[in-house]
Amino acid sequence: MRTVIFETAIKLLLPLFIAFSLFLLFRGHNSPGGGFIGGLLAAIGLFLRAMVFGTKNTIATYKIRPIGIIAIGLSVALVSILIPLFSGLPLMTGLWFDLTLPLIGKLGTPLMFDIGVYIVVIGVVLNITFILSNG
Amino acid sequence: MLLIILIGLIAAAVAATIHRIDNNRAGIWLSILPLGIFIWGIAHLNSVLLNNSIIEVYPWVDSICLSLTFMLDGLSLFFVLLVSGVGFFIFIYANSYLHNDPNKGKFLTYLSLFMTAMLGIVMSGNLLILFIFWELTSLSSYLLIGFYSAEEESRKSALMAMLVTVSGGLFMLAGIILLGIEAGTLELDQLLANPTLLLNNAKAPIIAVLIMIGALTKSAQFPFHFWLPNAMAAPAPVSAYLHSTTMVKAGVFLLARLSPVFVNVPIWQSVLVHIGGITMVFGALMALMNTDMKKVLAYTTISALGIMVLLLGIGTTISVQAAMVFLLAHALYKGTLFMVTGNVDHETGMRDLNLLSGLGKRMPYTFYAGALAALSMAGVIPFFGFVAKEILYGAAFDTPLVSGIVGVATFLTGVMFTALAFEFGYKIFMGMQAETPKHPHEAPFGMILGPIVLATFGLIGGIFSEQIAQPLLHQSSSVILNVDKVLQLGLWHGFTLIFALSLLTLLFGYGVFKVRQHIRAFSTKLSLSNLPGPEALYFKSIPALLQVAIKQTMFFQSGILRNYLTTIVLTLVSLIVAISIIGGDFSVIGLSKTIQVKWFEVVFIVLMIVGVVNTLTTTSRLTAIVSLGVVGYGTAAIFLYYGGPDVAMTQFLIETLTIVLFVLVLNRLPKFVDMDKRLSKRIAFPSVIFGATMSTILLWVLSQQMNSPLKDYYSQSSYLLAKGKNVVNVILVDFRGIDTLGEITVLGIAAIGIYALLKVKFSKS
Amino acid sequence: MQNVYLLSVLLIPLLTAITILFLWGKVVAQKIVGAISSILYLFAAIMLFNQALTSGMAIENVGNWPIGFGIVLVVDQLSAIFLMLCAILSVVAFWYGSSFIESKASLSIFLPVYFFLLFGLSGAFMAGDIFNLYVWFEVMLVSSFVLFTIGASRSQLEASLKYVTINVVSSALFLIGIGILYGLTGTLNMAMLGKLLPELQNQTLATVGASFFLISFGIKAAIFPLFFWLPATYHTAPIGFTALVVALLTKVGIYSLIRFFTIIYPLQGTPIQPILLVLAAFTMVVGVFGAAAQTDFRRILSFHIVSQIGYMIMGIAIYTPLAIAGALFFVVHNVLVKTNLFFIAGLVGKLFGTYKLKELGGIMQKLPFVAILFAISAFSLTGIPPLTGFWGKYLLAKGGFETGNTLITIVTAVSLGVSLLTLFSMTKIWNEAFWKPFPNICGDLEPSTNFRSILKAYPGMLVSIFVLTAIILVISFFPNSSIEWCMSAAENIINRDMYINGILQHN
Amino acid sequence: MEIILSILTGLLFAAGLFLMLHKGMVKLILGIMMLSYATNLFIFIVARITRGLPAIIPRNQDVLANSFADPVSQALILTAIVIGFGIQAFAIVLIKRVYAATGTTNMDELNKTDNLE
Repeated sequence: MRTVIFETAIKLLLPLFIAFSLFLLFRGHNSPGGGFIGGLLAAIGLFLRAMVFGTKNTIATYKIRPIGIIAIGLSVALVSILIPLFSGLPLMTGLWFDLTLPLIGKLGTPLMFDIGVYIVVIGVVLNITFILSNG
Repeated sequence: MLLIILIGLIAAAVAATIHRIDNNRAGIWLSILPLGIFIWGIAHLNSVLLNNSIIEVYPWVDSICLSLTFMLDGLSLFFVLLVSGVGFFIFIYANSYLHNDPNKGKFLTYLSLFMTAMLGIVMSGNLLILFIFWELTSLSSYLLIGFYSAEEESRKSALMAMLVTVSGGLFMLAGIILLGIEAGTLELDQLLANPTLLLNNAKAPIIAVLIMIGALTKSAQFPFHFWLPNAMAAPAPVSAYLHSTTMVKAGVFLLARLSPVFVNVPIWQSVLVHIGGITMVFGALMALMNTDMKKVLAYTTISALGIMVLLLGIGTTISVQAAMVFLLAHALYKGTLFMVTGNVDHETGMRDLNLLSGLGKRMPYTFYAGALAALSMAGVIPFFGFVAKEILYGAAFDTPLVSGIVGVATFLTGVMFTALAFEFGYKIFMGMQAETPKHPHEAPFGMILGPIVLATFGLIGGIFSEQIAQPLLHQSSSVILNVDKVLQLGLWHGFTLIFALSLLTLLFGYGVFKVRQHIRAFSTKLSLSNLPGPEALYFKSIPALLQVAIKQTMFFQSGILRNYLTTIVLTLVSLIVAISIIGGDFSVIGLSKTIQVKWFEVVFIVLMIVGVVNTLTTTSRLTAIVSLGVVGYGTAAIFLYYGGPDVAMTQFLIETLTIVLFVLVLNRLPKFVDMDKRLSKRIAFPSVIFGATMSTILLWVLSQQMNSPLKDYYSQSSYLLAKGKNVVNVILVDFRGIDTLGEITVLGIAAIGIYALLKVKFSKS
Repeated sequence: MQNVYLLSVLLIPLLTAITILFLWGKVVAQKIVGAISSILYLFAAIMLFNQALTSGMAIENVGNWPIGFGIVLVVDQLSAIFLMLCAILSVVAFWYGSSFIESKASLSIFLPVYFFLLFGLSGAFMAGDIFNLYVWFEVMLVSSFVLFTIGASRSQLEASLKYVTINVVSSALFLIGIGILYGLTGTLNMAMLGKLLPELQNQTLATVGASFFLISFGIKAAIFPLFFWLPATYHTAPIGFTALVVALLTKVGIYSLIRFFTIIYPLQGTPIQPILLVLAAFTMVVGVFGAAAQTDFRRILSFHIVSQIGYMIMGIAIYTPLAIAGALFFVVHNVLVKTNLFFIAGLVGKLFGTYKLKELGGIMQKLPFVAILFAISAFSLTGIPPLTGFWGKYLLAKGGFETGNTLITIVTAVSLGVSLLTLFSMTKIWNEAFWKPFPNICGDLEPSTNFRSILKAYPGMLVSIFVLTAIILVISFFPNSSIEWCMSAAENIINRDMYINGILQHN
Repeated sequence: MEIILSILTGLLFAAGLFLMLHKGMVKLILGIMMLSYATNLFIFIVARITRGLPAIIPRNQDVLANSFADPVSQALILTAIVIGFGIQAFAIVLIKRVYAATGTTNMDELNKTDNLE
């Protein structure tokens, strides 16, 4: 599998995968997409890279530790739902900044939550596929 | 009285420690407890004799209106003195009996626990409290019978006693609960003060029977008697204490206690008279057939308990009084005889009546006690046993019930008792000294103190019955009868018919003693003891029970997943069918706005069906997976087509990922397990039924009206309030975001689980 | 200000689990974090319990949406009792587990998953939304899958595969039930469902929907004839890993049944009521017979769980305040006692290396304190007064007899009879493992241990057994407040309007 | 169309159970997956389907006005799919381990833990 063509292709494709997955993540609030779908795509991209370069290499290159990624994702999601408590509002109340960024859209705690989902999904899928393909 | 119980429990708790500190005298230290209680009882004698019952109430479980009530009246005090008085000697006796046993501490713990529980029973002022102590006596009896736990016989007997008494206890509990519901109270003083509470109550007979079963099992009445002879596996002090003088009398106590409540329930009397009568005769006969001293005593105890039950059942003034008098007499001589037997067993290593003889010289004090007790048992003037027999005969021949039969039966029982008394008081001590496994010596002081005192008391109590025994026994029988009728005890009532009968009893008794070997031989020939009885039933029913249990478990717990899943599905389907039939409302409002079918949809669905069928029938694993993929993608397409792009995308991606996973795992697995045509046929049935049910329910629900307030609210506020236009996504991250938090947690855990399954090398523990 | 204690009970486990994940590989630090947060969790649960008792329901309206459109978390008295129980158990099971498990690899899996499990349990007991309950169920189940497979021995794997499959089916039925209810009423909120479902025109269809929940929760609770997964699974994994699962999994099923069949679909007078009564009787009988047939310490205990579940189901099905209070008290009693028995079994297994009664013996002579601890719990389980089991039995029996209904009376009578068989099988353990002399079958020497050496080797195990025994004894001799709480919770749950209006009129 | 879809759903349920009742472990997993399709379809259909628009508010509007698909059931299904994936993945790995430990993929041979001794 490990041929030059694949390696080059992946090197080019991976950023695209990640970019597209981010795009799906951010637009999810208004159009089909969202953290879960985005996360899956990003993970598939990284998985493809791992198939070509080997999992060990991929882990080393990106300093990925899947369980760590899961923990990070969960904590992002957790923090996002805790934020409103500091304003005396119930858990998970959506709080929004009053500005809209291009491509990303409005910033707010639900978005942050979705980012948490995105990260967890990446972690989970990588964890499973890395372990399985490693034997 | 609460204090007594608490001290008793503390004593039980520290008994082992005392034994560790002073293992030679632990029992003597602990005997202070019953002695103290006895003195306490004597101190209250006067006020109780003046018909003042003492009641103590402590709040306990207010939420179910249960308070810790204690009551001390004539009946209670009689039993308190009995339990503590005999208990005092038992503790001293046990101290010597288990002289070098390392488990003596444990034994004393159990014994203290038992004594406390027994005192609790007799002092309870509330039936539920009584029940609590009641069960505790069963429990401590279990521990005591199984004291020699290394021997299988002990363990078996302990279990038997426990099962019989506890099952009786369960009936009793049901009875008590029903009584509480019907009478509105379980406080004894209220129950006893209103004897008309259960008058004309339709449930009264049921309650009476339930409570009687509890009492009769405890008091080893036929047909529940068989546990008692087996309980003789316990050490001698236990037999002397629990299984003759106190615990087995708890049933008699309860019957006496509740007599005023049930006296108007007709079934009460007739059951007690019949069961008591049968037990009386049967027990005495069985005693005559046996030669193991402990067994013989056990059967005579059963018989004696039968007499008491019978007397309570007759329910006349004199019979109730007789019951109390006989109870005391029996406790005195039977406790002594058990201890005497213990001494003989302890010193000679055997206890067969046929073989033992001539021990009198070697064991003079034991002989003295045994002879005295036997004389009381035989009912010889001027022993207390004689007093008891007089009043017993008086009651038996005075009964209007089944006139004659009761009297004759009682007389016969008296004759057999006398015959056995000769065995215990005369035969084993006189004549040639027999060969025994151990060389007999007199037992140590601790082991002769109790028998001598109790036996002597049987003599003094007879001579001075009017002064010593009469006041308290009078008071206790008055409590039972709820009337104050004079009880007159005494040795001499003139040359009456009863006196003649007493003399005849002695005469016939001696005759039976002389021909006892012939009677035994005759019964062996008839193999009377091998007749099927309740004991055989017990021994048959336990393996039968186990057989049923094993069969049932193998049936339900087959280990085959298929059976489990089929059970689940069939349960569901039959539940639904049953419910639909019971409910009976099959109303259908009609599918509103049905969607017209288009041709390409049909093609599409046919494609999916082909995928399904292919998955089911293919023998190639890869084909199966690909076909399943077709179905999965088809589902995604349906989602997409009917307005669910997010679901469709997710389904699509997940499908792909799952197939990848599958392929990664599959190449390491062997080929498909072969298709089995017969199996397929068998499993087709539940599958089809399941599918059909689900389709029907789906259509049924669709036929109803639905309006979803959620849908409306979300469509209105998704953008305006939650700043998102993709409503599904807004629901996922905002409206119902907690679901999503749970969802990603599940993913995380699954990932850790997979990691654990494949990566972690566990050391074999 | 939001309800701090409610949120703490929900989020402390999640926070702990995440922290432990970050500390991956550093077992000592993980243990310390776990120990501290389990104590905090207990504290929060006690405060929450107190709050629910004194000042009514605690409600957290997650997302601040109008009721019914978001998800509410509700802690009423019923939830509070279960949460409290869960908190007590979580502390002792944590001590026990972290002392029981000696392998570092196992611990590093056990610790995070343990707190994820706790997260799921907390959520399940406070869910006010039927789909949300499903999600918490799944969190709990996946955690239990992992805990059951740690160590990956043959029997564990074998049992887990069946366990997973049956739970997948159960979850599917749960989902379908949710679908049906949503399709009929258009809502998922429990209070709203409780309001709308009895008003539905076609009650038969509502009952059909309810039957899916009966089966799904029934599988979780292990009622007849859906119990088989339990005796097949519980004895396979080392007790240190699965104590919390074993203690609480079936009770979540019971909790859900109570919640569903009071608030959402009131059982009284429906065709499901007699069915449930009959199932309860069968559950008791079949379970106890199963126990009688077994010859393995843990298997006997497992089958007993099934039998005891029958009592709880009976209480629910009788559907009077007293009977439901009895069922609740029975849950409390059973969780404490059964867990303690499993703990003791685990200790015995650890010391003797076997759970087979044939190969055990002489514990009474060798380790009398273990015998005493076992006896207290065992006799409590069989309902010997005045231990906890007796109070539960008494409340249930009284509740049953009070109704005067023939079927209920029969089932109640069966329940009393079953306790005799329970006694029979507990004495089997007692006779074989404790009284009988050590058998010396394979020439094994009897392990030479005493109190001190055990305390040194497994302090956490011993302490947790002692603590549980102490709690059992306290409840046994001072049952008043516990019974009062159960009664109050039962009254509240039967008067469904209190719950429904309390939530619908929140804010 | 609802009728056809309902029958299809029933068929998927039947097929799922049929696969799970088989001996093979792989079939068991396939059955689990089939069962989850069936369940998801069930929820999707039971919430009433429309041949209409997805529940996405058009660019220039603030609310959804026309007939649109029920977003609630979709959100539920999405959650269920993801959870189902987690469990399926675990189950797939589990059969791999079970095979490694027992040497069989025949479910009927896995009855040791239930049997009486």
